[in-house]
Amino acid sequence: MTTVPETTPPVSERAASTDVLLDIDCLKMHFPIRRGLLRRKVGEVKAVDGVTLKIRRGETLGLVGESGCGKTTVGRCISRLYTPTGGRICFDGVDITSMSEKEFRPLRRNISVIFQDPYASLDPRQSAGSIVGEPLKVHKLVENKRDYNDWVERLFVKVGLDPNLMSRFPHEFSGGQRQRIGIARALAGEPKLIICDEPVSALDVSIQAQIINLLMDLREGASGLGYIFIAHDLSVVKHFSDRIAVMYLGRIVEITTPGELYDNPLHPYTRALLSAVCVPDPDLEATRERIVLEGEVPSPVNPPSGCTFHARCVNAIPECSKTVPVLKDLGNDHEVACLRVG
Amino acid sequence: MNALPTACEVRPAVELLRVDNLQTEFRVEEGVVRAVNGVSYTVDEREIVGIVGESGCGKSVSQLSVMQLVRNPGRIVGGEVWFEGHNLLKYRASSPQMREIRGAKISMIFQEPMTSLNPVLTIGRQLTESLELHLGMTKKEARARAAELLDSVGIPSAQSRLDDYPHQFSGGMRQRVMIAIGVACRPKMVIADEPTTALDCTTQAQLLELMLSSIEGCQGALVLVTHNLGVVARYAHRIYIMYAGRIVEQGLCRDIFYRPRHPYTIGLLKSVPRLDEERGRRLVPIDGTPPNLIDLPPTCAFLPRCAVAGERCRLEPWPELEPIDGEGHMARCYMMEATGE
Amino acid sequence: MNDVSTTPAVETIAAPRVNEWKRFLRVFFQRKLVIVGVAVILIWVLTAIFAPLIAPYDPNLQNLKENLQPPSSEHWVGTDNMGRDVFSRLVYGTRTALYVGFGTVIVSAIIGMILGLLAGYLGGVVNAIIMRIMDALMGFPMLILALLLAAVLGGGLQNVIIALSIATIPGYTRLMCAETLSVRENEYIMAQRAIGSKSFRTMVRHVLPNAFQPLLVLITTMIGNVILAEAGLSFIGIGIQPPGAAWGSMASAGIRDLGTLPWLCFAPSLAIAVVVFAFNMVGDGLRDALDPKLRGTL
Amino acid sequence: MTTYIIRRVLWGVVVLFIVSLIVFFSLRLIPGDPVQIWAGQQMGSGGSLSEEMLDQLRAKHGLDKPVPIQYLNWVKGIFQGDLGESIRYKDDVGTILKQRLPVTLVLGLVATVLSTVLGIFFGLVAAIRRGKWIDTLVTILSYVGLCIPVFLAAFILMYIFALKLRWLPFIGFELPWNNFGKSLRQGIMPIICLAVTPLAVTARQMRSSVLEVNNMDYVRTAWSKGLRERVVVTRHVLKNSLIPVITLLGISIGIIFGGSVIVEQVFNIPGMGRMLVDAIFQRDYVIIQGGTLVIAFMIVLVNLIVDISYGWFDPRIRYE
Repeated sequence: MTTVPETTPPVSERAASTDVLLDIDCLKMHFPIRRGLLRRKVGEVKAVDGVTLKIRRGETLGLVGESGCGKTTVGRCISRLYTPTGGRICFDGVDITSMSEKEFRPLRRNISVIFQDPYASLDPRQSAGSIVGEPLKVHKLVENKRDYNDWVERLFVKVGLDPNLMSRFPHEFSGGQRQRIGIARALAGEPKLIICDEPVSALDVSIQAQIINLLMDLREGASGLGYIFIAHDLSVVKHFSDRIAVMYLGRIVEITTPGELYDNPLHPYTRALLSAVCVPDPDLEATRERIVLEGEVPSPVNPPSGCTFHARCVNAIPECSKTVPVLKDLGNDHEVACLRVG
Repeated sequence: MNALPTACEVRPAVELLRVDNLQTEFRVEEGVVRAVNGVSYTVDEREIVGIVGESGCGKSVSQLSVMQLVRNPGRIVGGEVWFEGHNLLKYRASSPQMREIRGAKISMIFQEPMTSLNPVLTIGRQLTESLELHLGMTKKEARARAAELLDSVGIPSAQSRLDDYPHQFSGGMRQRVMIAIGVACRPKMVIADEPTTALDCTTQAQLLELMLSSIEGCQGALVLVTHNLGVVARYAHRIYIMYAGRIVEQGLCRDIFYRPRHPYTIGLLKSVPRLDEERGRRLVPIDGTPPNLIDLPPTCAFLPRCAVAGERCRLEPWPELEPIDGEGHMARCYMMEATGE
Repeated sequence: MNDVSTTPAVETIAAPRVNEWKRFLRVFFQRKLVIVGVAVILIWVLTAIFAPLIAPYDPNLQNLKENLQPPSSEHWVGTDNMGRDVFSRLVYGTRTALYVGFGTVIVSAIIGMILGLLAGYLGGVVNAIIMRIMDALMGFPMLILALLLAAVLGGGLQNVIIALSIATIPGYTRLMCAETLSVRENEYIMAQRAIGSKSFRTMVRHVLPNAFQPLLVLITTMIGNVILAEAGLSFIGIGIQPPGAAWGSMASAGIRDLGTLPWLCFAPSLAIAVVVFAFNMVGDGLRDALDPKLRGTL
Repeated sequence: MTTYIIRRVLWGVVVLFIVSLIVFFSLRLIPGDPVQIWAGQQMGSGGSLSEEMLDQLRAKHGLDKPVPIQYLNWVKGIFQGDLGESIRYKDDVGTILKQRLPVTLVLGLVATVLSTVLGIFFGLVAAIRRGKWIDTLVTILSYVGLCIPVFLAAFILMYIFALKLRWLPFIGFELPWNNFGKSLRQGIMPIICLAVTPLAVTARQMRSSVLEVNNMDYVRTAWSKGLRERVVVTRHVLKNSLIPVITLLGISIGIIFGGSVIVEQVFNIPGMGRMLVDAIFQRDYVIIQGGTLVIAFMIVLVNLIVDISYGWFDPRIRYE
């Protein structure tokens, strides 16, 4: 029986350096809405509306929020599956915001993506080995068949899959194993950043832990590997991330460390989100504060003026509907965008 | 903050539903899937019962079997469902007796708010049809009542929204409509099959509270089917844990969470990250994958994934539910001495 | 309970190896009529190949003295108004049907598939142009479009194949376009982009194979439809020109003697019906066996 | 919804425009011009025509002008209700169509209604009684309907009802407003022949569509309310399963028009189908042109109506 470190070492020890890997400044992604006879643009879905973020090398940033808050869109902008309509994304010192697909292609091996649905994200007509090896072929990382096979085999072992299963097809694997294949594919190009878009939410409870542990092991094994962990499940994000950014309607409302977030949530939305998560502990549940938000998330087509949360906020003052709050650094690695705080 | 009964509160029990040795199977190409394999449980009046398990463990099928709504190729092949002195399985699925119970005495709220409402009928029509059927209301009365119901589940300008179609509602709003339909005839019992799984965190919280207060309002019992341990910890009085078509552990809420005895229950509790714990605890996953339910061996279905399995587990068939300490606390395991730390 | 290693345990347990081919065959042959269909198609193809060995007479040999004979041991289905042996003509008719059926489907399926793939994957203007032209072609009933084209091109085997090909392209294009659009929605296509795979590679290696199966089903049933349409053209007299043996024209030639010598009409018509039936059966069997909805269910 | 309808109508116009291009220009691909062909036919029958007369004829029909101008003139004529003049019959195509079209339309319309209504009914019954004898029967009959050539159906009917039993007249068709009884007796066989295939197609689609809808979550919701089967089927299943079936209407019309070519030939009915075939044999371009355009117009029109009627069936489109 091997001894296991009870807790993951903090970022500073794990990361190769603490310099900034990804620098996002005021990122905007507005999708046009076309209607009418001539499909004229009648409005915009402001999926991401001014997100500013920095991710250090080797750091894991959790991006949490409810559906439609823009967290997936942020991920897709970073991996340039979408071309942002505003702002700037710098990856490793290079501005990638408006690179053409051709220019960006060589950089793709540095930023890979793990998708949510382990069923839809693997080509059903490709063998597991060929799915995992695809990036090697695309980026011409290997010279001959043998190197290729060795590399793919190593990847299989790395994610806990038997290399003998390389010739099998996705439908022959269980959900958890499929997600491992997806992870192996994401690792193939030896990326510096992996964007995990809800990597465990489609899996069974008992399988989720396997995948989370695997992702944590990979982070410890490769120095400098960073994650953007997008999820709606706050407990998973809190467990996994070095810092957590809470998103609401296209903007980040609070960004801090997991401990601070739980002990000292400052934004009213973060508080509501925390209270909505149930803890498997009946006695604790009986005493926890339950904040039930009024109404629904407004449409990102016509977001409310000022602070987009003001209409549902118990602390709102008239000022909140006029001024857009910006993220304020309160020290202790804690930033929050609320007029009533700080 | 809330006037709801806290979980685990002790209340006098008047039995409402008793399910005895229920068996449902699906005959498919590859063989027979015993989706529900001898499940027994009870629900008391005004009680909140949680049924917890992973996908494919038979928790939904068992509930559909109670309502006799299992689809082809599924068939209920054995067991009894006692409700108000009648064994419901004696009635044919489409019999008048069964129809009088469905929607009126026992109603069901389904998982998928996006697909559970008929896209070509107005919300009003879908709400009024059970009112007209079970409560004998006229069209006009039913419409007035439907508007009240919509209002009570928190849908603004309810009267005018009666004529809207489901696609004009958001997911959360549709689930509110489903709740309104569920409690329309003031049923004795509501079965909620993963009612909030498809929804967002804060919407989930909104809807669970709403559902509970609505059911409280009509003095009904609730069977809450879910995979989320946190939800049952917050709301359920009693909990049944299901695995591979059987109940593996049952008991009061606190017994399940503080004194779990089945290795599966223990595994589940250890494998989920918790909001209140220190960051970075290494999760202890349950190894392997849930079993394929076709032609299961007679031994314990959890055996291949079990960390404490002993010789007896490999040789003898799946054990019966054994009572343990605590009121009604039972588990289906030979190794309970090992799990009883 | 704490035996957790720092490196993840190698998971050797995979689902039992599913033999796709076996599964396919099992579902495919589930319906007994599919076996009949396959048998009919086999017999039909063999007859076409070995027609000279099977037919007792030259199909075009006229013998006006022995015209309009009832079936006998010499002439199994009798003789027609020119005194030709009907059985031999039926046997040679398999060749016409085979050429037209397969020829048309190969030409139109390939063109339709390429157009559909382009329209679906490239979208925008390309899609609009291609699909509008297809809509226009679909504005004609298949037989009428074939009729129009046959009028332009003239009769004869080759022209019939060209006419029917053009008339049937829109079906393939529409299906392929719809399939491409739905395959494109899958995350694995987005995953290809995320990896850095080029559009063309993604289209050929990932979209096409995944969109191909429904096309295969359509191709099978289309063979039947095309044979029916050719029979219609030949029946009217615009398709295969005499003296070529085509079931459709044989049927129409016998119409004057329907009351007295009904087999002259019924035999070739039934031959068409049986072959078309076989393709419909096989097409349905294929659809069931390839249906992704039925795959991997419990 | 208005935008939706306008867009559909515009697409319909675009499609018709492309149709007219296809019809017009494909016919110009034939070597020789119509006048020459007509002259050739006259020659064959003993007549002789001077080159000047032919030129006069060409000028009269506008064939002396460049092809694109001819097309424009043709289209201009169509908008004025003038489809051109047949060189052969020296008659206005519009006048010929006025005689021929009603015949085909009457037969086709009855066949369409018959096949759609019966197809929906049989498909629904088969699906509700899945696996029972009625389902098997409907399934087998729809296979038969799919694979028999139209002329085989005609032969069978003629052989039994006209030749052996002598219940129905062998050939011909009179319009119902001229002689209803005769029209009815004459119409039975052609209508059945036309309806067989679309009936089979509709029944099959309806069956599979009902089976699919039956598996929808909202049907389970309906059952869970305690509704009786009749209500579940009529209120919750029927309308939803009709959505894919009405799409078939356009296809059914196509099959029926195609079938009419053969049926009119077999039963010697003076309709559009016969007219087209005759025109093709006589290489009468103007008639082929006008006839196919009219048929295409009707199919586009039916598809347009189908598209618009989606709005009634499916509120998701109504509120687009």
